[in-house]
This record gives sequence, structure tokens and C-alpha cells, in this order.
Amino acid sequence: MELRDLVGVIEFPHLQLLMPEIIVLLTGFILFSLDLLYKKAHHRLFTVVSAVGYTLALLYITLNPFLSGSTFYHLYVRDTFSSFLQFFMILITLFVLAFAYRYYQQKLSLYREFYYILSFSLVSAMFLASSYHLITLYVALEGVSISFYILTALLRGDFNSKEGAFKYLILGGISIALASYGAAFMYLYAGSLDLKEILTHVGENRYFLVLGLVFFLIGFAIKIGAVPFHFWLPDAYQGAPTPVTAYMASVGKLAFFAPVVRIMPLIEEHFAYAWVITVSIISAMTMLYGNLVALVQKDVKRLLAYSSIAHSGYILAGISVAKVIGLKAVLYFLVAYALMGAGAFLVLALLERHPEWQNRMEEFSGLRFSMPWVATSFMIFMFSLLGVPPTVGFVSKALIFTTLSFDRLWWLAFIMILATGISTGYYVRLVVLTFMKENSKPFQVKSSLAERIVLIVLTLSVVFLGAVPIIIWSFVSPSAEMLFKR
Amino acid sequence: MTAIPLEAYMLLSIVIFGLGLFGIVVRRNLVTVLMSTELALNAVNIAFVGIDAHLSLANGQIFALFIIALAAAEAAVGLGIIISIFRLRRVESTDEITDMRG
Amino acid sequence: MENIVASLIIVGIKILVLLAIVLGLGAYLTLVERKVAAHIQRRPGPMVVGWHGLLQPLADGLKLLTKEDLFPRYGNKFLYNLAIVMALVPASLVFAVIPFGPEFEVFGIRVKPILTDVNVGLLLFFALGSLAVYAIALAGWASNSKYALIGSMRKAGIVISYEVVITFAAMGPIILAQSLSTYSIVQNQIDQKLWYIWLQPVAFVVYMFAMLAETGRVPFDVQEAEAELVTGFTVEYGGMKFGLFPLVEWYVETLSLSAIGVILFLGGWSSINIPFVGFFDPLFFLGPLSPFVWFLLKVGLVFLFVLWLHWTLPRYRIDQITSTAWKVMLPLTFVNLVFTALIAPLVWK
Amino acid sequence: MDYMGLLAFFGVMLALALILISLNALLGPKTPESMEDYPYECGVPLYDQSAQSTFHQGYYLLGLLLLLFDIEAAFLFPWTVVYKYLGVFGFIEMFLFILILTYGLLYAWRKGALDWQFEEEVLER
Amino acid sequence: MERLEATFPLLPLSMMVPVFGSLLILLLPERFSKGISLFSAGISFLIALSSLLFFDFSKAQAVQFYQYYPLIPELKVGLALGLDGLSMLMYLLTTLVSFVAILWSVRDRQINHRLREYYLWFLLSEAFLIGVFSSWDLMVFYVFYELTLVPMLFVIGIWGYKLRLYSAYKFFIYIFVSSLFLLLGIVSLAVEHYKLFGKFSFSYFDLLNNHYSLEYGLFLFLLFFIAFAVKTPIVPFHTWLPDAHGEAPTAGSVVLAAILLKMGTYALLRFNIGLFPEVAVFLMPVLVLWGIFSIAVASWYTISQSNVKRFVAYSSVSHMGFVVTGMFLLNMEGLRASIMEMFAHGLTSASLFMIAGFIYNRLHSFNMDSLKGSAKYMPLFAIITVLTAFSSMGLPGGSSFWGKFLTILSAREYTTLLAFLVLVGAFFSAVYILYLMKVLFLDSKEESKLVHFTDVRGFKLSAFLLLVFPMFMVGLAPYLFFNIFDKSAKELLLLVMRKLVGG
Repeated sequence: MELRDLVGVIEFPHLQLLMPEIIVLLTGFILFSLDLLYKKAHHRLFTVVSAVGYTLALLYITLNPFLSGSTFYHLYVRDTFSSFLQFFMILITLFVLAFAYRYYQQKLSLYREFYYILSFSLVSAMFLASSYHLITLYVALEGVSISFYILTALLRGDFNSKEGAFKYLILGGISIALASYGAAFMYLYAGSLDLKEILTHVGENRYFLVLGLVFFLIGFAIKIGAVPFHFWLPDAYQGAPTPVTAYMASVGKLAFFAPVVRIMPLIEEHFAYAWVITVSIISAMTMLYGNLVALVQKDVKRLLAYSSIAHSGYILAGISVAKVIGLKAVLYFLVAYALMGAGAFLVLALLERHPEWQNRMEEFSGLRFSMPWVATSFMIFMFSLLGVPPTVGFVSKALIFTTLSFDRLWWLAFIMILATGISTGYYVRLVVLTFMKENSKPFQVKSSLAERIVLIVLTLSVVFLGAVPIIIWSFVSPSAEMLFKR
Repeated sequence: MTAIPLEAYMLLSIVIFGLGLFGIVVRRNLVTVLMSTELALNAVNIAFVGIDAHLSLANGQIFALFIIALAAAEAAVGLGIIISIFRLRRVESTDEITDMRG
Repeated sequence: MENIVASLIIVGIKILVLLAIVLGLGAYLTLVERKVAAHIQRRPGPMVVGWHGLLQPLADGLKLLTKEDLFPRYGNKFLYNLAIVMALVPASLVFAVIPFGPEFEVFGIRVKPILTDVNVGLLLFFALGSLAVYAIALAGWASNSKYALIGSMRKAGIVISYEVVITFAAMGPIILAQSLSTYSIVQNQIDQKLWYIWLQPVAFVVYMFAMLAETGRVPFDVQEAEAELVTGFTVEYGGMKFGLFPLVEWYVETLSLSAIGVILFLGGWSSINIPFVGFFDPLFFLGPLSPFVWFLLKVGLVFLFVLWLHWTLPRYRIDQITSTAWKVMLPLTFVNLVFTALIAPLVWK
Repeated sequence: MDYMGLLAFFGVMLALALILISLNALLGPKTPESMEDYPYECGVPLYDQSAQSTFHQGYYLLGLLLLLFDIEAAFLFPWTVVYKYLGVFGFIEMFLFILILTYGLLYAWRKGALDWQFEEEVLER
Repeated sequence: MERLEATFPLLPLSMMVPVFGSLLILLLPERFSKGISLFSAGISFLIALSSLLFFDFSKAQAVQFYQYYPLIPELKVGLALGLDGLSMLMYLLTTLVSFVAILWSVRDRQINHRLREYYLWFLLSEAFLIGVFSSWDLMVFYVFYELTLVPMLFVIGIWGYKLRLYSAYKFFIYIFVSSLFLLLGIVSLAVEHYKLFGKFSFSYFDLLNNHYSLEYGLFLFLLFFIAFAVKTPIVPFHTWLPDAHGEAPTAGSVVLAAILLKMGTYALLRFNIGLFPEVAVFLMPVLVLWGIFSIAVASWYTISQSNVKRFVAYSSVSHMGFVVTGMFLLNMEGLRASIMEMFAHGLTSASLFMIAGFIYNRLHSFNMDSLKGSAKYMPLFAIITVLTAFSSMGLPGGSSFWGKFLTILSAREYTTLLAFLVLVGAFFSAVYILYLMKVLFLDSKEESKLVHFTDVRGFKLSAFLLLVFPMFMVGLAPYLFFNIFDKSAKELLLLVMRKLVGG
């Protein structure tokens, strides 16, 4: 019987490769058990347990940065690329965690589910960053998405939260259906579910591959929020609890871009042309649309959501050049956006704790007087999002420009300049309001030690990693080279 | 005995997939919209199983199994969200949940 | 060519037999039930039509056929009729995967007394079983009557709860038999000289509970709850349409579930089993017919057991029923599954 | 070929069902009365035309639970069939799987999804 | 180009002094802010002066005090700091003007709140400006170039006059967006270097070796030119300037006009001419005429202003026109004129803005009429004003004289007509200064409002003197300054010739 042959080659999995995932997953289960078995457990306990778990995983990655290999029959691949992305995912999750308890306390939405769904989504995101296999990608994608739907909806009595979650769910459902349909076509073409094999496979009916790839990428484009597939994003980001928005904006972006980035080296020469054209057009639309609409927003959270769309556009501009330099730029940008996006949203999360804070733009006026340090770090995040040196935002934009110049995509570069020019309008307006207007109504929020530390760390890292770009670069560059090595 | 040709499977799945997408765009009832997404996912299942039969492999069926499972999870979450929407405000149509604009 | 003709004929015959079982036996089981119920309550039961009421089912059928065709004013006609189809068709299709006996040879052709021995027979059974929920929900919904809706929701709630339980309960025998085909499960029990009930008593009990719940038998008949809901989700149905629901639910489904239970736990057509030693067949004199008789006997016993329970036990509340399913039955099946997985290597050859 | 038999049987049963549905319309008497097709309300005049209103949310929860557990069962079936060849590894895998399932059940249990409290705040807790 | 490695980290040190000062301001109470900033700005000015002692004038074309700290070795981005003659001059100007600006602010009544931030931003801006003028790595240059925006945004937005928010906003958007083109240009250069030589480099010295087709060179030239034309500014791109300069506090305007505008011209000289000599030659007629046009139009605008600050601001635009014209004449006299004018304008415009600020402090008005009668009641102030004005007008002995005179001379080398055009431009710029003089001294029939106020003295006087004295040094002993930058200019010219002949 061939069944025996099929299951006869069981390899023992190299569990040390996915140790970080296992640690995070176990953390999730411990939290879950805590919730089930110990009804009186305080939220502080949950926070501490998750923090310890994530820190352990972080330590593991830090101590074994060059761990690589694949296991589970190539369902799982660990390389420096995945370790690198995972590092930042876990780091930012830790940051978000610091803001969760007080935020939810203020919003009367202390659901303990938050903690373990957070860790489950983190695990999925980590898996998304480390696989070429469509099944793993699919499962991880669904894992991240479903957790995000739940996290978005977890705000008691807030209709916006539910509305955002529902829109996210429907568009997310479409995206997953499209991605998996694309997977089906690619499978039909190559008879394999491994992206590496599919894209290097030489066979007849190449249009199946093209069709599949297009569907697959449209699926991811929806997740990323690329125009014209962005409808859900502003609503979901605005509706979600703000720490969750920070989490979705940063970790989500890292996770959803990871598979696309992994495909980049596999775009063959005769694909490259179509790739450049489609991706660059989408990128141009995304950055223009995101910035233009952000310009007219009155709600800062929504504004930042649109700016997140715009940043997806910048990243896509880097992706459109499927060369090693483009990959490096994209990786750098991803990490940069993760840091500064998380920072900007977390500042909002802190401010939203004031009972009368509505996220209106005017409320920022004179913030410098009531909360000088928060205002300063907000300013730095804004400048970084805008791309003022010496922040990470600047370095990443410069790298994208390098990439575009490498392929002589001048029109895209000019559109990017235009888009950045438009974005100057709202970022600088926020800075001007914060620092140069008088106080209309003083908002003061007491921040906890952890929150302060997180904001300081984020602010400093945004500046410092931008001023000394070699730190991230020394990880970005080898990962990109590694991905391009056949 | 002749096997069912791949084209038949693919055609069926494309039709169902199209119906799913169409339903998402056209229908207004929350639950129907959710069901439409599930329909689209099931179309993918048909495609995978058909391709598997065509290539005489098993990977696609595994994929289909995962799709079934995760689609169920998604549907569960979706229903949960719809119920909570309904509890907050008695709306049934997607036209009525447009609080956030801009 | 001859083979094809022969197999077509065989399939035809098999279908006819199954039809007879579904309609004929199903109808006659109403009489059996009424007699059993009557004797449990110390009364004679139907005695008028035919000898000891033997023609009663026919009379009932004729009466139902000549009723007026009614349709609730605010209902949905398509769904209303679809519910009946959805009830009858899947329930009877289950019989396609029930083996009535071992393979035998007629006129030089080997025949399995089972319509389709597919390798996922049990999966088919569960799939068709799940479809029953649709019939119930549709019937209640399409009638657009409060009583019907409440009845159908209750029934659907119970059925979906126990659907899970029955699925997990059946996994134990599957592990032991390493097959999803009903025929080979029985064959494996014979080969291993073991009825799986000896190793799976818990699963069997759970299965029986689930069977009662799925078929809406007492003590789980809240969907009818005569005093509260009249006849539950069938309240708006009349004539033959009304007749089909109890036929399907009480007799066809009970029969098929009994048969599957016998197949999974009681060794199908095998005779009395002494664990790990062999089989003891008091009916050896029947020769090749003995397996068939054994099978029918076992099914009949299980069926009578159900009837016995029906007419002796009181009724539970809906939340009690469902929470029993989730809180007691399901964990039990989990434990049983792990237990089975541990002991399974002992049984395998 | 196996499935052809099934298909044939399905056709026969479908035809039978349709016949049985339509027989009443053919054989039964037709005596229209004004109130005969009113929904059954124990003789009380009809309160509102549609009964298709909301029902207890416990049913939704049951539906969700069924959805999840039945799907997990779909994962276990292939495993049950090939368990013989998987050995200890298969056992551990299954054990973990069941453990997670049990956790899911426990979660539903602890969160009160299985208790039919007839009050509003079941989901919110 | 030759590089002389530094044995002593002069430039990092002179950048660190203000940064360190700003850190101290952050840490210590507000009442120390003035002292600390004054002290650290003074120290860095002294460092700049003393660096002249170590500057090798015989090798003024070489990059001296050169130091390199790698940032991304793979892309060859690094902190390459050094000074050649041209940057040396700018470095001196930067430290001088920064010191003067802070000196002025100490007694400026406008600066009465958020002192700590104010001085912090000024010190930071000084550090960034030193970075701009001493960077030899284009990426780092860009970083400093952009960074100078931030302090000025805050200075204008917080301590400016009525329209400060609008002006700050406009200033930032204009410069930031235009400089994105510069960024694109810079990275394109590096990529071009990669395509030619197989490795990235942002170093100016490496990029000198690049060669382009004329079309591509033109494209890159324009990318650079847009940014610097807005910054300089040349006429159609100048609209941000009157607002920014007009609304900024006095010291802010001083730094803006005296140094930030020089960034544009300095960069035009260094990069547009240095890196794309062929294109510069190709575009020479256009750019020269453009420069003259800019002078004329800006002068016209200037005359029609009644607000002193806007008056000075527009006059800056016209001066910048001289710088651009001289530069793109692409001969020795032209370059000399251009560089000299840059330095001179740094001094005179700073002084003029301080004059405007002084009047505002007294009368809370920027109206020209407020100046009436100052000759009578504030003689010292009037003298300073006259000296500055004549210096700005280009009278011999004044600082701007050499710029204008040499421009005409160099234009004469091409055709007399061109020289005539420049002369017309110079005439226009004389007209508005004379107009100012008229207001100051002749329109004194009405009663002046300045009767009750004291004359300029103390800190402000010393600030004025620090500017007026070098003005006359420039005017009377230009060779002191020619010594500093002549060789660099010649080197630049050589570069152009070599490219034209050899390429």
C-alpha cells in the first residue's frame, strides 16, 4: 500500500528552529490556561506573563541570529530574514503590551482574550515571515487575519470597533479567497505548493502561473491596504482599540509584506517587466491616494491610517524593483515603518486615555505645554513618517529613491516626491499645532513607567537607528543577499 | 470509467467563486455577505480537489482541509461580530454600518 | 458489457431492496412502535384494520394521501417543500453504506449486500447526518409560525450538539479498524475476533445517547413536547407532507443509526462474540442466511431498546440536553479517543 | 462506479420525495376556507405576520461550536485511518490536537457559552 | 582633489560644542540658557577663527582638516568632514553670524518665552550649518541640509510675528519638497557611480569621476538645481522667502538670510558646477540671464515694500541674483565675485535685519516710516544703518562692491551687452538702497516717534559691530579673503576646463 510509503519517511522536526514560535505559542497557552483556571487573575499577571514569554523568544532570536534551516518537509523555513522580521514583531508586540492594560481599563473593555489572541496572532505573523510553502502561508495568513478581526472588535459598546471589524472581515475574507485561489492556479501549474518550486518550475501553460500569481498578490494587496483594495483599512484602523491599531499597523505590515518580499527574488527576467509595471502603478496610486485623503482628515487616528496606506505605497515602490537593492530598501522601510507607525499610534493610545480626548486634530494644539515629552516624541514620529533626517523614515525613503533610480523609474520617483510633498501638509500641520499653537484645552494623562520607557525607547530608536543606519543595515543587507542567492 | 475532466472542476469553481464575489458586492444583508465569502473559499476547495484529481497528488486536498477549517473559524468570528453589531444597533444591512467616513 | 449489465441489474435490485426498507419497513415500524407502546402501557394497540391491526400502516398512508394540501399563508413555499426533500433524501441515502451481510456469490457474480462500499462510507454517513439539520431548520423557518420555529430551533440545537458527539464517538472503532468503510469495519471486527463494544463501552453508551437525541426520541424530544409545542416544527405541515417527517425522523433515521451502531460496535453481521477467541453462532442451521439474520436481529434489538426507552422515560429541558452533550459526552469521547489510541496497537494484527 | 449507485439511489429518492410532496395536491380535496392557511396559534388571532424574529443566542453559540468542532473532526478522520503507520509521533500529534480541542471546549465552558443563561450578558463576559 | 587629513578633530569639535551647549541648556534651569548659548557660540566662533591659523593657505584648494567616519560602508556613506577655501569662508560666516544672532537675541524683547527651546534650536542650527558646509559626502550633506529646516521651522513658528504659523508652514513645505528632488539626484549619482564602477559611493571625490551623457547630466543637474534654486532663491521660486524672513524673529531672519540662503548658492557652486560642468556650460546663457532677471525683478519688488523686513528680504533675493549670475559666468572673476558676494551678503543682510528688529523693538512696527528721524535722535544707529546700506549697495569700500564690480568685469569678458545688463541690475539694487536712505534722512519733516528711545548700545551694539567691522574688511582688504577661496575657485574652474577639454 502506498499509504505506508507516504507516511514512512517521518522526520523528526528540528524544533530548535522554531523555538521562538514555540515559546510565544506556549505563552499564549499559559495565558489561556490562566484565564480558564484562575478566574481572579489580575491583568497585571497576564501582562507580566506575556512580557516574560515574548522576552524569552526575543532573547532566543537575539542569541541565535544566524540560525537557519528548514523543517516539517520545507513547510517551515528559518533564515536571517525571518529572524530579523520576527525580532521586530516580538519587540513591537512587547511595546504594545505596555499600553494595553491602562487603555482597556479606561475604555471599560478589559477582556483577557486580548492577551492570548495577541500571542496567537504573533505566532501566525512569525510563521508568515518564515515560509515558502503555500499551506503554511495560508494558515498563518488566516491566523493573523482572524486574530486581527477579533482584536479589532474587542472594544465594549463601541460601534465603530465592530463596524471596522466587520469590514475588515469581509475584505479580509475576499483577500484570503483570492490568495488561495491564486495558490490553486499555481498548484495547477507546478504541481507543488512550494513557492520556490512553483516560481522556478518550467512547464507548459504559463498563464496559469501568471493568473495564480496575480490572484495571490491581489490577496496580499488587500491585506496590505494597497489602493484600490484599501477600503477596509481606514475603518478597521480607526475602529480598533488604539494599541491594537499600533499592532496591526506595525506587526501586520511586517507580516503581510513578508511573503511578497520573499517572492521578489523569484521574479524571473521575463516576469520582471509586468511586475514593474503593475506594482509601480499600484504603488503610485497607493501613495498618492493615501496622502491626498489623509490631508483632509480631521480625525488623527484616521489620518494616521491613511498615512499607513501611503507608506504601503512607498514600500511597494521598493518592491516594484525586484532586485537586491530594492529588497534591502523594502526591508529597511518595513522595520522603519514598524517602529515609527507603532510609535505614532501608541502616542495616540496614551492620549486617548483622557476621557474627553476625541482624536480631533485641534486637540493637539498646545499639547507641548501640557505633555511636553509626549509631544516631543510625537513630533519625532511625525518627522520620521515625513522623512526628515536623521530618522529611520528618512533613511528608508532615501533607500527607496536609490532603488527607483537604479531602475530609472523616474516617474515613480517624481510621484513619490509629490506624495511626500502632499504628506508634508498634514505631518507638519500636526507638529505646528502641537508646538506652536496655544493651549485651547489642556489634556493631561498620567503615563505609567512602562509606557514612558516604551515611548522613550521608540523615539530614541527612531532617531538613533536613522542616524546610524548601519545597525539595521548590517542585518538587512545579508538577509537580502541571502534571499537572492539561489 | 472516464474521469471528470479538469475543465469541469475549474469551471464550476470559477462560477462559484464569481458568485461569491458577486454576492459580497451586491448583497446587503450582513450574514449573506459573510456567507458569500465562505462560498468563495469553498470554490477554492473545489478547484484544489479537482486539480488534485487531475495531477493525482494529495497536497491540494490537504490545502482544502485547511481551508475548510480556517474558513469555519473565520465564519465563527464573523458571526460573532455580526451578533455584536446587531446587539449594539438593530441593523441588518451593510448600508447601515457607515458611521466612519472620510 | 455483460459485466456492466449484470452490475446494473444488481444495483437496481439493491436500490429496490433499500426502497422497500425505507418505505415498507419504515411504515411498518409505526405499527411496531404503537404495539410496543401499547403493550408497555398494558393496552392492545391498533386492532381494527387487519389481523391485530396489521394493515393499519396502509390505512394510515391512504388517509394521509387524501388530505387537503395546505400551505401556511406567510410561509416560503419553496423552502417549505425543500425541507421535506432535505429530510427524506439524506436520511434514506444513509442506507446506501450499510452492509447487511458478508459478500456472497450468485450466478457466479460476487455481490456485496451493500449499495456502495465506498472507502469513506462513515464520512458519507456523517455528512448526510449533518444535512438533517437543514431539513429541520428549513421546516421551522419556512412555516413562519412561532411554534414551528421554536420547535425547529430546539431540534436543530440538539442535533448539532450531538452531531459532534456522535462523530467523536465513532472515531474509536475507526481507529481500531483503520478504515472508514463500513464493510471493512465489520470485516475487521470479524478478523480481530472482537466486537468493538468490548473495548469501547463508553463510546457505545455515548453513541446511544446521541442516537436518541438525533432522532428526537424521548428523553430528548423537546422539539415536540406535546404539551408545549403541539408537534413542533411539523405543525404547519399536513397530509403526506406531515406523514413524511415522523417517518424519516422516528423510523428511517432510527433504523439507520441503529444499523450504524451495530456496525461500529456490535460486529455487524457477525454472530455472538467471545472477545479475542471467536464467534459462537447458535443460528448455524440457517447456513449462509445466518449473517443476515444476525444483522437484522441486532438492529431490531437496538431499535426495540430505543422504543422501550421512549415509552418509559420523562423528558429533559433543552439546555440540559445540550449541556450534557458538551460537558459530559464530548469530554468522554475525547478521553475515549486517547484511550483507544493507546490500546489500539494491541488489537491490530 | 460505487458512486454511480449512490447517484442512482439519490435520483430515485429525490423522485420519490417529489412525488410524495405533490400527491396531496392531486389526491386531496380542495375545500378553500378563509382561515385554513393561517399559522397555528392555538386559535388565538394572529399577533404578527412574521414569526421569523430573533431567537435565543444560545443557538448561535451552539452553531458556532458545531462549526468549530465538526471541522476539527474532519482533521481527525484522516488521522484515525492512518494512525497505524504514524506510530508514537502520530500519537503525540493527536494528543496535542485533542488537548487543544479540549482547551477550546473548556474555553467555551468557562465563558458560559454552554450555560443557557436567559439574560443578556453572556457574550460580553 | 587633494585631502589633508586632520591630526586634530577640529570640525567634529566645533560641531560638538553647540550640541553640547544645547544639551546643557536642556539639563540646566532656564535662567542659564542665555549664558550657555552665548558661551558655546562664542567658543565655536573662536575655534573657527583659530582654525585659520592652522589652515594651509598655500594649499587652499585642498580639503583640509579632513576626517572620515563611515556610516554604511557598503554604500560608502560616511561622515566626511573637511574644509577647502570655499567652505572655510562659509564656516567662518556661519560661526560669526550664529554668534551675532545669539548675541542679539539676548536683549531682544521679542524673545520672552520658552527661552530654553529658543537657544537650543539656535545652537543646533549652528551645528547643522557647520555640517552642511563641511560635508564632503553628499548624503550627509543632504542630512544636514534638511536638518537645518527643523530649527528654523520652530524659530519662525514659535517666536515669529503675526503670520508665523503660515510662514513656518510655507517655508518648511517649500524647502522640504524641493529638496526631495535633491535627494533623488544624490542617490541617482550614487547609483550612476555603481553602474560605472561597480560600487556605491556618496563621496564627492568619487562622484567627480562620474561621467554622463548630456541629457542625463541635464536631468540630474535640474534635480539639483530645483532644490537649490528654491533655497537660494531665484525669482519664480522665491515666494516662501518674504514670508519666512518677514515673520521670523530678528535672529531667525539673520540666520535665515545670512547662512541658509548661502547653503543654496554654496551647493550650486559645489555640486551643480562641480559635478556637472558640461551641463553648467551648456546652460550658462540661460542661467546667467535668469540671474539678471532675478536681480531686476527682485529689486522691483523691493522698492514697492513698505515693511522693512520684507524690504530686506526682497533685497536678499536680488543679491542672490548677483551670486547666481556671477557663478554661472564660469570664469575666475565671476566665481570670485559670486563667493565674495555670498560672504558680503551674509554680513549686510544680517545687519539689515537687525536694524529692522531694532526698530521693531522700539516702536512695534515694521513700517518704513518708523525709521524717520533716526539720524537725529539715534545717531549711532543711523551711522550703522548708513554703513550697512552703502555696503549693501556696493559702494567701493563696502562689502558688496567687489561682488558687483567683479561680476560686471567677468560679464565683460563675454560681451559688453551682458556687462551692461548686469550693470542695470546693479543699478536697480542701488535704487532701493537709496530709497531706504531717503526715508531715513530726508523724510523727516514730520515729528519722529523715536524721540523717547535710547540709542543702540551694549549687546546689540557689539552685535552690530561684529558685522560692520568685517564688512569693511571685505571692502577694503579683499585680498585677505581672496587668499582663502581663490585656489578653490580656481580648482573648480580647472575642473570645468578639464571636463570640457578632456571629456
